[in-house]
Amino acid sequence: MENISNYNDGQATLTGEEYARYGRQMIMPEIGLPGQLALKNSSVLIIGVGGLGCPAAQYITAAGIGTIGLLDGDVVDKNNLHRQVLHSTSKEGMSKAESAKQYLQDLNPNANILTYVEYASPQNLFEIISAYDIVLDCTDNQFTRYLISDVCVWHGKPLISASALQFEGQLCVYNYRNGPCYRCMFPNPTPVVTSCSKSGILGPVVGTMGTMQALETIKLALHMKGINKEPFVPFILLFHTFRFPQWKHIRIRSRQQSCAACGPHKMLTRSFIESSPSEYATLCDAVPKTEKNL
Amino acid sequence: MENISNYNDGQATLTGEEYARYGRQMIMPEIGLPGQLALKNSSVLIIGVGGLGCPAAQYITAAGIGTIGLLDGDVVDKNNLHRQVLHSTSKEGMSKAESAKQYLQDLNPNANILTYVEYASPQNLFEIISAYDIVLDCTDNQFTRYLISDVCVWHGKPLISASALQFEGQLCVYNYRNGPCYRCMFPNPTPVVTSCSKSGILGPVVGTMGTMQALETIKLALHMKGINKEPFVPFILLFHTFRFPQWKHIRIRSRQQSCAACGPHKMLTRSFIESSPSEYATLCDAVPKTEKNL
Amino acid sequence: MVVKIELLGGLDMLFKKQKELSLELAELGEDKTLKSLIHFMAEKIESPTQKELFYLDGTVRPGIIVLVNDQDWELLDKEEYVLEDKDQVVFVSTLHGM
Amino acid sequence: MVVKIELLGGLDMLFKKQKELSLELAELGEDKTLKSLIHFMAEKIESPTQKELFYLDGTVRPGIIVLVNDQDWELLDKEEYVLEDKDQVVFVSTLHGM
Ligand SMILES: [Zn+2]
Ligand SMILES: [Zn+2]
Repeated sequence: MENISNYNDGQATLTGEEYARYGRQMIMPEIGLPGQLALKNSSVLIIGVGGLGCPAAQYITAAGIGTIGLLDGDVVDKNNLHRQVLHSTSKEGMSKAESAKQYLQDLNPNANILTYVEYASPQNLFEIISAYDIVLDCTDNQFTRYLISDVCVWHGKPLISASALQFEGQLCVYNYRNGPCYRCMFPNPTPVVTSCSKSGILGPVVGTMGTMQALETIKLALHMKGINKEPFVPFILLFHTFRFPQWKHIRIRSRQQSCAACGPHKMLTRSFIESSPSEYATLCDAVPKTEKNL
Repeated sequence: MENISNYNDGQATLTGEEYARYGRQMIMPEIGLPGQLALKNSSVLIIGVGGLGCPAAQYITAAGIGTIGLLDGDVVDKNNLHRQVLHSTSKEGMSKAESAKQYLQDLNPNANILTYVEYASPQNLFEIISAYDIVLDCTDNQFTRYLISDVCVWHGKPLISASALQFEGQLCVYNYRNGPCYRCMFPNPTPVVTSCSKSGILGPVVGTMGTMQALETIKLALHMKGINKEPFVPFILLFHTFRFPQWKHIRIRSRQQSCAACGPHKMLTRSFIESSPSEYATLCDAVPKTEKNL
Repeated sequence: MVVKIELLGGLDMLFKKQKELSLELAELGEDKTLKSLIHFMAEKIESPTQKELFYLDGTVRPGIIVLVNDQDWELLDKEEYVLEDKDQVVFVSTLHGM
Repeated sequence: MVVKIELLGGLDMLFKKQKELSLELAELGEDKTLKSLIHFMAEKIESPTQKELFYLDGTVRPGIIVLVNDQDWELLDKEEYVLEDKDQVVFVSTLHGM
């Protein structure tokens, strides 16, 4: 684990190289110089550098987010390259976080990229997340999804979460303003579904969801710094390759009073999560056997 | 220009490496071995390796499309990297088609990748397109959009077209089955719009549209080879970052009897297009000054 | 009086791969609430182990959200919402990934 | 009797950056066709050069498509379609890219 630099302490200018590089997005009045500085002064943690994290990291880095954390304990496997398109065959066996950093640093040398070659756990996540403005859940299992959400609630960090399976995808912004956390939407873990476990995934489906996460990250970074002043309305996006219409954009509930994580009677404290592994796990389904990221 | 190999002449098997690499998509009954072979035996031409062509090429190559053509006369420019995420800072000045091939060949060494370091023109496009099953329009100007559509109509090739500007995107499948061609939708060129010319573009917007082009390419390759037997219904997808709902999925007209390109009285013959540059240009607006791809 | 029902997130697997259903509201009997619809849907699933993947303790199982006319049912009256003609109901299971 | 109008593809620039409008159908007078709506919309644009970017030869200019309730107007009666209460009309200009 590296220490995060103080890169995002509020830089007030861009270099000439940055003006040229980001010119095509700065020209839009919705972004402009204030928007580009907002992006530069934002830090984003991407948890999982697989099918969702690859495109999310590409577009976030390219757009000029100043500091980007990549957390993944897994290694590049060419049998995942049909969807993890930022890695490559020659990097087989390399840490996915390091493989991604190599690629991203050449895509945009201005980005400050930190890697965490480990899996998200109750022991490491509180410290790591504390250093970032926005968190992206690009993982693939229920336990980690609950954990990330609970830690984000504890630190008051917004969470942009996506998931994809077979021909479908979902995207939701959690824990921002009046919006719900993951437990507000799904108070209880899902019983284990055995019927469709070996389900597969199509690359561009998860790619689209990851790219949309990058877009929501940019929108959120602008919103958090007051560049976009529209009220935030909680939503979930649902996608299905073979349905008509392919996309549904749904208004969802706001923060729930009854929520165990973010409600007024919150019971999921940091000390409980960190020091009661088996009790906490029952609130997040079973501990995952292999924490392979999508 | 290279000659296309006879790679896509109907291979009936996959190697062990291919079974492992594509396992996560082949496990889905909608694809399976017949679907994967359909992808392997398909050839796709990507015109423009910019903001749309980069993600489209990534996901098409990763998914196992057998033969991929990359056509672009432009070179890598780091001021475009905020959206052209497959290129990189160290490749400044390299042909975009060659830069992309380098990347894609390491992403999937099984792919047969051909490059055309030139711009699409009435003189070169008939020959190039004739060798491919599916064409992707990833360009950025009206003249080239009409030209690509007209040549696709002449050869009877389906065209997956996307575009993006500022915070918006559009995607349409043209010239497939009963569906319209570009001129059925837009019979006459648009008068030059001067007011909002310096408009800019956000990276993940064009990235999402390009990734969706890859998804439609896979769907179309499966459909053309009879793997997916659902009837094709002509549609256009409209996207806007800041609207609610973000996506509209619209049923559109079928092929138009009145169309100058694909109707029964078609007047846009190959010889006219190839040998009457100024007359043809008036049917496609002005000849673009710089044919820079998005 | 017809309601359109759509199944997302793999829930079609529990209903013989039907992705969309049309339902005459009269089929629900007197009680036209979402609670009644959920019960009606659950009855269509023959296998008890499959049924548990949709229906638990008198409502949808955890992990399923219910949408009516592109709104989360939490913004309406949840189980007590009374269905109207042409309502579109979506049952969607959360995806964790693969 | 209200119609909702949405402007996409940059057309909001011609209407003082309004992205959505609500219109009382009565404002159109006797003629409630799309043709009449297009004329009504064109009258809102003061600058003649701007107007030409929306309105040409009595209808929308080339490059603009008209959608009614998520359908291409070619599937309806185009200009002759008679608007109904709660119709959603979208004017969208084709994007070529940048
Ligand atoms: Zn909560
Ligand atoms: Zn046509």
